[in-house]
Amino acid sequence: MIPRPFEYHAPRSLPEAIALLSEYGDEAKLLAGGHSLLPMMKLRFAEPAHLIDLGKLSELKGIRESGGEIRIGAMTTENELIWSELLQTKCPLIVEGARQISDPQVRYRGTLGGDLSHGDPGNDHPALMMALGASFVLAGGQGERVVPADGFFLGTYTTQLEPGEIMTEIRIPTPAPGTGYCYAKLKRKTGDFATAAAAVTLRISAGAVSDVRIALTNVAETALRASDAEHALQGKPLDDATLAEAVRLAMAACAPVADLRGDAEYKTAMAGEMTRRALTSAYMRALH
Amino acid sequence: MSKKIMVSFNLNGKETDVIVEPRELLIHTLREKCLHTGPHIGCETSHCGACTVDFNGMSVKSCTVLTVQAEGAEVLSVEGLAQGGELHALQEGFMQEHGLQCGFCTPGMLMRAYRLLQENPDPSEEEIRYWMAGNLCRCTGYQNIVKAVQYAARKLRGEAVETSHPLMTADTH
Amino acid sequence: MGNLDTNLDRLAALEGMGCSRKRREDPRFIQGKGTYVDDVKMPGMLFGVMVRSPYAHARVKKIDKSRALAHPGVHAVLTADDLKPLKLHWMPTLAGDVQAVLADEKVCFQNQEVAFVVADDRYVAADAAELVEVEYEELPAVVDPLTALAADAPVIREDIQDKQAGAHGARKHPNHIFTWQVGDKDKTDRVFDNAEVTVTQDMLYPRVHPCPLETCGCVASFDKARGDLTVYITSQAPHVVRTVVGLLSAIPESKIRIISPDIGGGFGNKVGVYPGYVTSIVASIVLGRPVKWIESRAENLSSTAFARDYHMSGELAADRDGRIKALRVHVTADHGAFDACADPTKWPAGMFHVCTGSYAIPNAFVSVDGVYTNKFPGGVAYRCSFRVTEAVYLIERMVDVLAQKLGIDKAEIRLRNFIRKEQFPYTTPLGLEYDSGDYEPALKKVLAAVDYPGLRAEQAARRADPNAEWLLGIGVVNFTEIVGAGPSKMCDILGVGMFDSCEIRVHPDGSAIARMGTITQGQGHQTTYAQIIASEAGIPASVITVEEGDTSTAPYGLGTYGSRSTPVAGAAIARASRKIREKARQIAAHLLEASPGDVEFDLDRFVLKGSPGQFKTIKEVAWAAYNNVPDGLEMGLEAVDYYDPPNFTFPFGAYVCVLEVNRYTGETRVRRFYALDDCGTRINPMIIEGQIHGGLTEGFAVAMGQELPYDEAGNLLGATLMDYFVPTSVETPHWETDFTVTPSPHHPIGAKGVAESPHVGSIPCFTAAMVDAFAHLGVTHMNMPHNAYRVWQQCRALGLTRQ
Amino acid sequence: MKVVLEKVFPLAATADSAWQLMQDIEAVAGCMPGAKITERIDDTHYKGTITVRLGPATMSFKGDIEVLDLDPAARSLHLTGKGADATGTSAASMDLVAAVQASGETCELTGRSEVTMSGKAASLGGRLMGPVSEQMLKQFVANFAARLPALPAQQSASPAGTAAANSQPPQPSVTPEAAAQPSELNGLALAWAVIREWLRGLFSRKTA
Repeated sequence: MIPRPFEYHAPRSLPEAIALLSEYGDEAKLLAGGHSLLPMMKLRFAEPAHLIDLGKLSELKGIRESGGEIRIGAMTTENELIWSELLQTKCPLIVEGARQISDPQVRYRGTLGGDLSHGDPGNDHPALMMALGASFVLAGGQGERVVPADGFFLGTYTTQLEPGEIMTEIRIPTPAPGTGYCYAKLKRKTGDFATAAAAVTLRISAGAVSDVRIALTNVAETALRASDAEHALQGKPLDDATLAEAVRLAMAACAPVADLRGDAEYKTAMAGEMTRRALTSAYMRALH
Repeated sequence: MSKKIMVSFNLNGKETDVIVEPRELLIHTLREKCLHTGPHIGCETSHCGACTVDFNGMSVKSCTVLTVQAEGAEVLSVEGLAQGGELHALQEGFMQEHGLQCGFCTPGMLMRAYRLLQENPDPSEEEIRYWMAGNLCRCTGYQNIVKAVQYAARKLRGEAVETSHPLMTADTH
Repeated sequence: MGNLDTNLDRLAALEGMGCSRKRREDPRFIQGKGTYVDDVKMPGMLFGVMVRSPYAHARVKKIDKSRALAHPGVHAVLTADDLKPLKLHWMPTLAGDVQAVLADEKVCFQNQEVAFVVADDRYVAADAAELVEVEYEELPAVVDPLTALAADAPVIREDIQDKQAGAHGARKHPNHIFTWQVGDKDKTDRVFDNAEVTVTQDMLYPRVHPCPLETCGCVASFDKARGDLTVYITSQAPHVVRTVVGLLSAIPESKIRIISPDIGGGFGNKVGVYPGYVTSIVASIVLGRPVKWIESRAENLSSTAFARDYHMSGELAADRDGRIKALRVHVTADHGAFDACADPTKWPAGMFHVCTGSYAIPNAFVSVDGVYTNKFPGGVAYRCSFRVTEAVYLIERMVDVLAQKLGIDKAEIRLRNFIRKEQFPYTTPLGLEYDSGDYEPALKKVLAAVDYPGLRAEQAARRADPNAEWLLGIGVVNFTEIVGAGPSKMCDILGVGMFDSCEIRVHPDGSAIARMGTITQGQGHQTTYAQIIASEAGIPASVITVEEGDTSTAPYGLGTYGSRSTPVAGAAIARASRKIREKARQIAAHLLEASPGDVEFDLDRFVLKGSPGQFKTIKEVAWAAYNNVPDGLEMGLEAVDYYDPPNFTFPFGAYVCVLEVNRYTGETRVRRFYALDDCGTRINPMIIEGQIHGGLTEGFAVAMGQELPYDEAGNLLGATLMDYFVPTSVETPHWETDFTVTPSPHHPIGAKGVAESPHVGSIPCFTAAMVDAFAHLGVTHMNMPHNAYRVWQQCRALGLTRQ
Repeated sequence: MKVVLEKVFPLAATADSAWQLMQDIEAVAGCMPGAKITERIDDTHYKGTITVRLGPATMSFKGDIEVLDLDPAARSLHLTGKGADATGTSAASMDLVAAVQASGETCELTGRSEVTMSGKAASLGGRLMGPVSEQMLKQFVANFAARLPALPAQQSASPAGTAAANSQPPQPSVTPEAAAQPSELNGLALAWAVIREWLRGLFSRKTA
């Protein structure tokens, strides 16, 4: 459990970090919270020659609202998300999701940007961000670009991040008042990845579901948008029949990998159960 | 071997300089260079929390922090918990409520609870269980650890507590 | 003799048996000043790491250590070839087998020790371990013990392939270790042939690991000038380690000092002697420098001492009223690649024959077959006495199966079969003599406490509701433990009888030091042992120092496991204290100018009969012991006692678990767990309750999540704390505890031992509650672990999930 | 951890040209995803490596390849590869039987692979061996097909397209050296799956 030797770099500014990243290219890895990369290095599955620590980049921290958008610095930690009054009042889904991530010590270190950039389908923020219609700011040598969460995740550990790019900010359209939300996660114990989880946002207009978004965690190569299920719900009241149909369609989108948490059948079924829970409680929350 | 780096941080109120390889883990620096063996190594994969120390106002698992990341940091370990010969209320609480048995997880538990009580001076049992879930204990079943934290919370809030342990001062053995 | 108040004050001042004395261990631990093995740092100390096999079964064709040796900071790379000249490449196990210290020509389990790299520090050692190049030729692996004895099964242990008999009798196959049988087979078979009712049930007690928070390790230091070997080691039995090291190294035990410092939990994991200890000692002797070895968590979970792995098949014969007439059991025991089971020499399945439980079963027969597989060795008592958890699990499950078949309530059928109070001492058909018990009041107390009838009514209503998402299960268990190994006529380890010891010295000022052959790993011996002495010898616990774990100062003892500290060492302490008291009586009489018969002991003093005002305190007597003793009496005030118990002790308990199970996800929540324990005389209620909380929590972990699954090639899956279930404060239920007191008639203070009962009793109780949730649908048993995935599969098989 | 797979793939080439290529062991070995021949000991024994990179993780196996049988009559090839990773903590082996059968103009390639993993790799990533070896076989065929002189006016029917998401259809080539490049890319694609599982199994922690 001892990492191989490497060179350590602690840039003081974003441009400096980007410069280092382009200088060392393939040989370099970014260090944010470190709770995925360092264990990997300790087991010697990962051996970067250069480690670029983003820990000193205060410009990548903070949560604010401007122009109908909530903007979160990529290096904002899970506990900072949980304790943010802005999020508690205007975007409680993130708080509910972050509270179910890992354990308290890890939440002091783990960052939103790190969770998203890692591209692990077991991570919780990708589905949360899809359900919130978020977009990500990616900065590189050529400047900045903004990409939507939906489509950002290409495969396990692959995202639209280009070599030399750093995720700097997460932008979330402030959910309209009365938006129902829920993150339902099934896990074996504290600190475990989801066996399956579902993130839902929806609104109710004239007794019918509108603006519904459903995203699933850890039941495919990447976090998954259950679009068919969304369409099936759009404009309908959430009765047993529509709920059952939405759950069926969400399950149809799953392609999980078997592991000690369960086989594909179980994980698919659990994705269905979590979707059912998330939709039901999001609906109740939207009603009140 | 990559070149060594000098790292300066404050450990339990004392300015500390160490020279380390970039890959050296904080837990090893604390235990082997600073000779603070209170923080323990239980899993090395950041699951057990026995290596927990207070780091710039956060509870962190020092097996998953590089010493070079501690440059300029304020680090508090269990050795720094008692102040001026006075045990911290948590240390009293763990003794009073039988919150430890083999003692291996205890330093991590204490340091995690220390930060928890800074953030929430009056936690419910449910809150304590939730916010202490990054620390594993194989002996106690946690029930008395919860009581110990509640004891400390009461005492830190200035409420009356029963202290019947005769050895409630630091350094007594 | 004085007024009541002052007597009470004197009693309180003693802090003797029965009071919840606060722990004397705590001050160092809560200040980070404990000393665990990895905290030991010696001048010039080197660090060793193991190179391990990726294969479960393979020939080692070639080991090239040149690149590792060339690495800066590396001092040595040991392989079997280096150990051969010293005859240390194999070592004896506690079970009469041998185990490879470093792989000798072949490896028999994944992560088996192949080479030992010694370097300046753990960083260099880790780098160098990768440079040791080992060439393997893979062999087919045996993972399933039920196929290990097949005619065409690969031979795992070629080193003993041709041995017709092992330490426990004849072997019928190269992968067969022993067959152990207890009871009257013919008589039992006859009862089954003529029984009104019989039930049978197969069950697997999965392979699990004790997983103490501190892994195993040692620091070995050989002083070439003095020829002394000192080893700091994570051991629950330091004296036994000294004897083993003496046997292996040919160094006299007088030159070997084994020190168990503070131990970060043991739970059975730290009873054995592991290759890392041996290689560290050899490296230290060869290099003349201290060598530290500390295993990683993954190494701990994959190479040092598993528990259980019993494939059990039980049968009960009974009448229609549910009165049990006979028990028949067969077990296939998976011992892994080397038989390193921690059991008394004579009993290769430990005390499994306590499997008739709390019930008056007239006939029983047990047969156990031990087999080799390509898995890591062990078979230790994970927070229980040798194989008792398996035995209790079997009988408690079987009684439920019978109850379901006959439609008798699960509490009622137990009441009908209990051994009655007046039947004690009770000799079971398998030859054990239970010392004392009073089962019925215990169970009735628990049933009343949880409103058992009310729970059953709620369950009936829940079962009647087709839309109920959460099923309700109620587990009832009434276990009998067997601890305190043990009478040396029955129990020995490597030929050493399983007695234990105590040595007490009272100093002139009336304070005292006491040393024992046991070693605490969190049980609080420093606190509780002093309480026994206080009550028995009248010396305040506060001035008694308790020391354990250093073989150069402590008297020889067999160590702490199988809840033997209180039943065995505790008795030695009481008896040594009484020896002190009797000598003190003579000195007191001398000081009072009376005959010893005319003074009586009262708490902390000797009083002249009939004249309460005339007395000498123990403190005064202690001083006199060093300057004014009666003629013919030795000076000083010391006593030693080696206690060989006449019998085991048999703690018992009654538990109820109320569990809710989600039919759609397999999630479970423990709504209530009520545990009543009877451990005989209670020395320190606070510590007893703490021990019970811990045992229940470990039982919860085993029942609900712990397993060490293997794939067909012998790869161990999930040996990290990510997958291996150690519950956090969030998952762990809230425990309710209760007690009755039925002292042991043969124990000097009537104490029985407690720490393991809650583990032994709670595991079948969780399974019972889980099965009970599905009992109305015909389910009689579900194998552990009861994790959500497995429970969901049961729900799906029953059509309870959403279709 | 053993996974056995048997599959039949149509090839857009004649049986003879396919068999021609199959007898070029180095070329065939080069078709193994991510594999590369580093040394030729004799006609039937070779040394090779497979290197896998994924995000932060890297793993490199080196080992031996042996041709057990080359049967002109049945147009079939039987080879095995065995290797250990650089740290000695994991090992992998593959047993491959490939045969060509004519079917009209073109031919079919029958592949049977048996993949075994041991050590850390299997303990922590073994559950993915099924999909992985499926990928391996498919990509072996894809690479193989790509090396064949394609029939005019007809695109290869080989399942290259079905290879892992980010893999590029390998370019036809005659020399193993040149072919090593695309085949390694494919190797990355599939080895992904395994390593992903190590990471997931091992590192509970989200947030890099």
